[in-house]
This record gives sequence, C-alpha cells and structure tokens, in this order.
Amino acid sequence: MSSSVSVAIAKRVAAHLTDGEIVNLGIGIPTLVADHLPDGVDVVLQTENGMLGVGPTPTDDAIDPNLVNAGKLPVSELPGASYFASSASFGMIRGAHVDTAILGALQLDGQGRIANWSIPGKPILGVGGAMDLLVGARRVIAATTHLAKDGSQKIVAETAFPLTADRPVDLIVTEHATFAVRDGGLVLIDVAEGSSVEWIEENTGAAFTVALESAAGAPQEAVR
Amino acid sequence: MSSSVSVAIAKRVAAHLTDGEIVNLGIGIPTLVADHLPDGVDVVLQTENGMLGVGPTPTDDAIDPNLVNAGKLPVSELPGASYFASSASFGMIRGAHVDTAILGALQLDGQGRIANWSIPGKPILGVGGAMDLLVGARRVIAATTHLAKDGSQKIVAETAFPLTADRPVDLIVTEHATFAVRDGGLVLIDVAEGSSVEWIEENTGAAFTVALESAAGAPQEAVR
Amino acid sequence: MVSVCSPAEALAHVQPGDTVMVGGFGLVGAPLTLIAALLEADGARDLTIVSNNLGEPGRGLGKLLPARRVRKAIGSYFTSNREVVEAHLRGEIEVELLPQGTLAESIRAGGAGIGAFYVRTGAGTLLAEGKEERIIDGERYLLQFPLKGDVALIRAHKADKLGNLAYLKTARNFNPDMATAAKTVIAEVDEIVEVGELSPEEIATPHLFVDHLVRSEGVSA
Amino acid sequence: MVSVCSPAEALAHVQPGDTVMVGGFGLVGAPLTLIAALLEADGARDLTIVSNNLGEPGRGLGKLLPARRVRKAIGSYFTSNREVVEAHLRGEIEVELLPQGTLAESIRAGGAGIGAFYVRTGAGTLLAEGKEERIIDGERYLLQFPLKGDVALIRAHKADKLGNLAYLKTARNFNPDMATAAKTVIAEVDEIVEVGELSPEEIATPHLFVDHLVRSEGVSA
Repeated sequence: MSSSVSVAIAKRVAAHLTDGEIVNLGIGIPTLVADHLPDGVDVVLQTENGMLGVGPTPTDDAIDPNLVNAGKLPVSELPGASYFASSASFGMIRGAHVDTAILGALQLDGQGRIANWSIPGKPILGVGGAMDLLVGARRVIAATTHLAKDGSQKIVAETAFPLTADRPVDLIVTEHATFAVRDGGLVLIDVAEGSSVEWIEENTGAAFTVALESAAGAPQEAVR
Repeated sequence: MSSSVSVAIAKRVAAHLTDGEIVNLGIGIPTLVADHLPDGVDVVLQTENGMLGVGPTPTDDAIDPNLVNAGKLPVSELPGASYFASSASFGMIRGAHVDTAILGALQLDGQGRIANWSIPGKPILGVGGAMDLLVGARRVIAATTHLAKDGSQKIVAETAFPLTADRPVDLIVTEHATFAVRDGGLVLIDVAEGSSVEWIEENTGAAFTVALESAAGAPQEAVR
Repeated sequence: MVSVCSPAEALAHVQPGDTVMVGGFGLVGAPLTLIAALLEADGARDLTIVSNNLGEPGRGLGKLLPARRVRKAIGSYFTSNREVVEAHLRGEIEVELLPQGTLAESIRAGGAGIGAFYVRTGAGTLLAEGKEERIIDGERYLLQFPLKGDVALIRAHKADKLGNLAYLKTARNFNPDMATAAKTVIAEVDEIVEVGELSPEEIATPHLFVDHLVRSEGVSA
Repeated sequence: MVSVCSPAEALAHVQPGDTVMVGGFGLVGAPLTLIAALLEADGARDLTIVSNNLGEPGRGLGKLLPARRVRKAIGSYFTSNREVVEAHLRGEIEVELLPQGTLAESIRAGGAGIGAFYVRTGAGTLLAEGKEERIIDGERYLLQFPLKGDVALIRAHKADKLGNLAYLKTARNFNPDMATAAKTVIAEVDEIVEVGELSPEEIATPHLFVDHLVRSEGVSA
C-alpha cells in the first residue's frame, strides 16, 4: 500500500472530525489522521496505554522512553496532558468518554461490523484494545484501503475473519468511498475525486445504497 | 459511659496492635486507640473517606477544613500520607489491604458476629463503611463497653439488632474482657485487672470457653 | 470542551426528574456554591440525589429537603441529617441505602462501562434483600448494578482551562468517581489556572470528563 | 512494612507454580531489572505470567520463554513476540487472551475485592467462548472473574522510604493496578527518596500495597 494512499485515507477521515473532540487512533493508517486535520480543527488524542493529550512524534533527540502511544511508538506531551493507569484508561473507553475511535480493518461486513484482530488458521494470540474501543467509543470510524494487498475485497457481505465486536462501526472510509452505517446497512455518502460509484460497486462485496452528501463535514476540496 | 472506661477499652485494644500495621478506626471508642498505643508500636491509619497516613487531632488554629476522618472530625497529615478517591479507598478495604479494622458494636452474638449499624424499629438510613470493613479487613476487632448504657448485655447468644456482616470479628475487647473468636465460638483470653471470670460470666449472654493468655501481645501492665 | 460559567448558567442543565450526583463526604468536598444554585434552579424538582449523605439539617444538601426538591436519595449515611429520617417517615422521600464502598464502586462502574459487579459487602444482611446472590469461591457475593447521573455536581481544588481537575486532601472523596458517571459534569473549583500549570501526574480527573467549570463563591454550608 | 533489597533477595519470594504479574506495556514501564533477576531465581519455574505482552524475542519478558520458565501466559497482545506464537504452536505454553481493558479491569477487581464483573467487550466474538453471558439493559455482557497474583513485579519512577510510589508518563500503565492484586509486591524504582518528598496528591500507589523496593539497575531490554 503506497503511503500516498494511506495519507489520502487519513485526510478523508480527518474531514469527519470536529474541533475539540476526544479521539483514539488505532495503529497504521489511523495514526496518520492526526497530521492531516483540516484548518481550524484540533482534536485531543487519548491513547489506551494511559494518556490524554498526546502530542506529535518527537524529533530523535527528544524521544522520551517513558512516553509512547498504543502502537508503542514515541510521542510527545501537549500542555494539559494527563496520565492514568490502564484500568482507568479503559474505564474511559468503555464508559463512552472517548468521542471517536479510528480503527484499521481487515474486513467489514454488510452490517458495518469490523474484523481487525484475528486471521483464520492462525493462533489467536493478540487482541489489544480493539474490542474495548469498539464497544465503548461513541463513534467508530474504520479507516482502510478499499481492497486488500492481494486485490481482494475488504468490504464484503460476510467476513471470513472473526468479528471484533457485534457493534457496527459508524463510518467506513477508504481511498475511494465513504460509507455511513445506517439502519443495519451501508450507505455510500461520498465518492473520492477520481473514483466513481461504478468502481465502488464493482469492488465492494456488500450491498449498499447511495445517498451522496455534498460535503462530509468539510468542503470536498479540503479532504483531498 | 465515662471517658475513663472508653480510654481503658482503647488501651486494651491498642495492646493487640503490631508496629507498622495498617489500621482503620471506626467512630467512637476506636478513634481513641491511636492515642494509646504501647511504646514502640506505631500504626498507619487509613480512613475510608480517602486517606492513608492520618495524623493526630490538630490544634484549633491548625484545623484544615479539607482534612477529616471518617467520623468527619478534623485530623492532620503525617509525612508520607496519600489521598485517593472513595472507590479506590474501598478497593483497598474490600481487597484486604487493611490489616485491622477496629469497630464499635451495638451487640455481638455467640459466633462473634457484630451488629453495629441499625436499630430495630427505626428506619434503616445509615450504614457507612462498616459492612465494607467487616468483609474486607484482614482482622476485625470490636471495641465496646461490656454492657449497654441501660445495663443490658451487649454480648448475647443472638443479637436483637440486625447483623452488619455474616463474617465474625476476630477479637472482642471490653473494659472487662477480651474474647477471641475461634472455631465459631467465643474464647475468653483476658480478664481486666479488677474484673473476674465470674463477673464476665454473669454479664455475658453468649456462651464462651476460658483460655486465659498471660499477655495479649503486650505485658499486662502495659495495657492498663 | 469545557465552559467556564456562572452557577446559575451551569445549573440550568438540571431538568425535573433528573438524577443528580453530588460529591462530598458530609460537607467536606461538597460543592456548596453549586448546591446553593441548585436550590434556585427552575429544573431542580423531583430529583434523585446520589450522594453519600444529604448534608446536615439546613446545611449543604440538607437545604434541598425543606424545599421539597428530592424525590429519592441514594447514599450510605443519611442519619447525620435527622430531617432525612423525618421526611422518610412522612413518606416524602424514597431512600436507597448502600454500603459506602458499594456506593462508590457503583458510581465508578457507571462511569467505566461495567454492566454490574459482585461484592461480598452486605451479603447475609438486611441490605441483601432483593439482591441477587452468587457464590464465588465459596463466599457469598451480591450483584450490584451501576449508578449513573444526568448531572454531577463536584468539587475540586484547581482546574486548568481545559477542565483538568486536581483535588485537595480528603476533599477528593466521591468527586473523581462522580466526574466519570454523569452525562453533564459541573465542577466547582477554587481556582482556574492556565493549561500546563497542573502537574500531569496529579490530574485526578482528566478534562474529557468535565463539561462546565464554576468558580467557588465560598458559600458556607 | 516495605524493605529495600537487592533484585535477588526480592525474587527469592517467587515459588514454582506461582502466578507472577508483570507491569509494563511492551517494554515501557516494564521492571527490566526484576525480569533479569527473575531469570536467575531458583523458584521461577512453571510460572503463570500475567502481563499485557510477553516482551519481544529475547527482550524483557521474552527472555523467559527460551528459558522455559512460563507454563501459561495471560495477557492481551502476544503477537508482538513471534516466539510466543511458536511456543504456543509447539504446545509449550498455554495462553489466555483477554481484551486489554478486560485484562486491566480483572487485575483491578483482583485487588479491590470484586468477585466478578460484567463487560460488553468481547460479547459476540470468539473471545466470548466459554464465558457466561448476561443481558443487561438490552445489551450483551460477559462475566469476567478477577485476576490475582502471588507476586507482582512492577516499575515506578520514585518511591519514598515507606514504599509510596509515583509514576512517570505512560510508564504507569498496568503497574498501579498490579500493585493492588498480588500477595507480594516488588517495585523497581529509579530513586528512593525521603518520606515527605513525594506530593501526597501524586502518590498513585500508597505504600500499603508495596512489600519490597529494588533500585533499578538500568538493565536494558
């Protein structure tokens, strides 16, 4: 997956964020969202290993070994940051105090449910905080490439991978499309510049309706 | 109840404490225990409203309105004291991190179970932290006058008052007697100077065996 | 994001029938300025109050009783206010009594997305009546459901402008737990400082829990 | 009361078959000096390790695997160490996987006298297998029992001589929870200061939880 595609997805996700909201970023593409917020939008990052007020990646000489995000990558501390124990951090998450979680996905099903933690045939040995974020965050955005590296579809009628939760995500954002999850089904609300409803129909394995919105929280120009 | 009786009971209780242990003191006679520790014995006081390291009653001009014990009385802060939320404080208590709780009693039954929170015929409107301390503290000592103000017996076969927990206390200390609770029954282990096994038998409504110990954690002289 | 407002503006969030959590252990750590404003708030009727105590007669939360604002009280120790006992006997208020630790844990559970939990506290006593019991490792436990509030009125020492809170001594008590468990959280503070002035390690309530800040007017109990 | 001792003295408390909780999120906040000493401890055999991860290959807790000290691992994310995956496939270690929040809450529950609790996390997924489910307010919850340790190895920044602990930044993570949940708690710290030097408001682990203090020897992962 080219980095420019990841950035494009991150920008499309960022256009859905509101100034001041509390956001938890998953590993991978979601991590890029913080660097691509629209002008005038500032969010507060919570990381489930016990911090509110995560700042940008530090320069090499400013790395603090005691300061990492949930991806175990070095981060910095913004003024007003605070630290707390894991039980308190997940209390925040399960207790619906995080406004938006942005998570990567292996697959998504036609109900908007996400599979992002386990691959069939491999031993199940890692889950981390994904399940907690899915049941707890007020809104969940899946940020993913439209197709897998092998060209297979990631948005499918039924996932081949185990689900991460029975709760659907609220929004699915790819480099081609943005789907809202409504009434148990997918609604295509935005088509990326250079893509088309036809391409999306051909490359999406789950049924969806189309109800394009002129702008997804920000002018179309701003999200490219 | 005369203050000198309360002090005598407090001293008899204090003789059972060990240097360095974590102690929670109930309201009334138990509060006096801190001021009557034997030489060389220093305990650390936890108060369930959220403090470890409670110091003595301050002088009037040193009273801090933000610093009280569970009896809502002014206290002071010892070096090394810490503060925590109520949920954390009771986590400590229920999780068996408090070595000894010293509680007052309305009545005690022949199994050593305590009634100290509710009076029959009156509405049940207060319980506080007594039940939590009874299930959580590693050791519970009941500190009480041997008889009620009206002369009635407080240590009885079956309490007329509702029990505070189904867990028995470990030790019952009055101005006359000290009973250990063993194998579901009471064992008289100490008779106060000036009292007698006969007086105790006449004034105790529950059966007990007698197995006097020469000293209850401290020389007899030290506990008077 | 947090807004700094007057007591009256903050208390306008209270609606009739609301469940209002109020911090404090007795009067210590109680948001006395907010309580005084609650008494003046139009919406403050038919309330369920979650608080360890209901103040003392005519003091703190005790002021709500003669004003007939309380339909139900949930707490651990109401006997420190004889007016609660009298109002209860007259059938004017409903009371739900919980052991103090179960009260605190229920509030924490309400804020932490815990569906219910089991505690030994109260098993085998009158307070077990009507509660589900379960034997775990040979011991009796009671099932307890979480408590949540529509509004929480809490008291802290310092806030920064983001709404991070630091507490002072035993005035902390139920305040940080309640900050997590209500839809709208209003914090009364002694001082509002610039962002960055509180030590990140001593912020006991991170700002994401707090909606409104009110400067304490030093209302006496 | 707390004792200040060497890593070897502290780790002599570990017995074969023990459940050992180990703090840290990956290597951050992990007690690396104590982990190195654990590898040398006679009693460290047939262990159940409770930790978010099992380190990385040959680093941190990852060192225990080739030394065949671990019978079972309870945590949330073992895939960061491929040797765990391989040892599991060879049948050499048993693994219990919990969502990270459920892991943290189970440890807290173990320390706080909670008999069990219900969480939505994991309901309807493969991790719900074998767990009791209960519908609360129309939502599916799973019953989770607490975790307790025989020994906890934790990492803090500063301790005072009583054993009060203060943490630094995200190195806090599981450490304060684990400090409450084990019979014997051994804390590795950067510095031991005089009583009174830590702010009472920033002591995240009061000393009653701590048994032994060990000065960090700056062991690298």
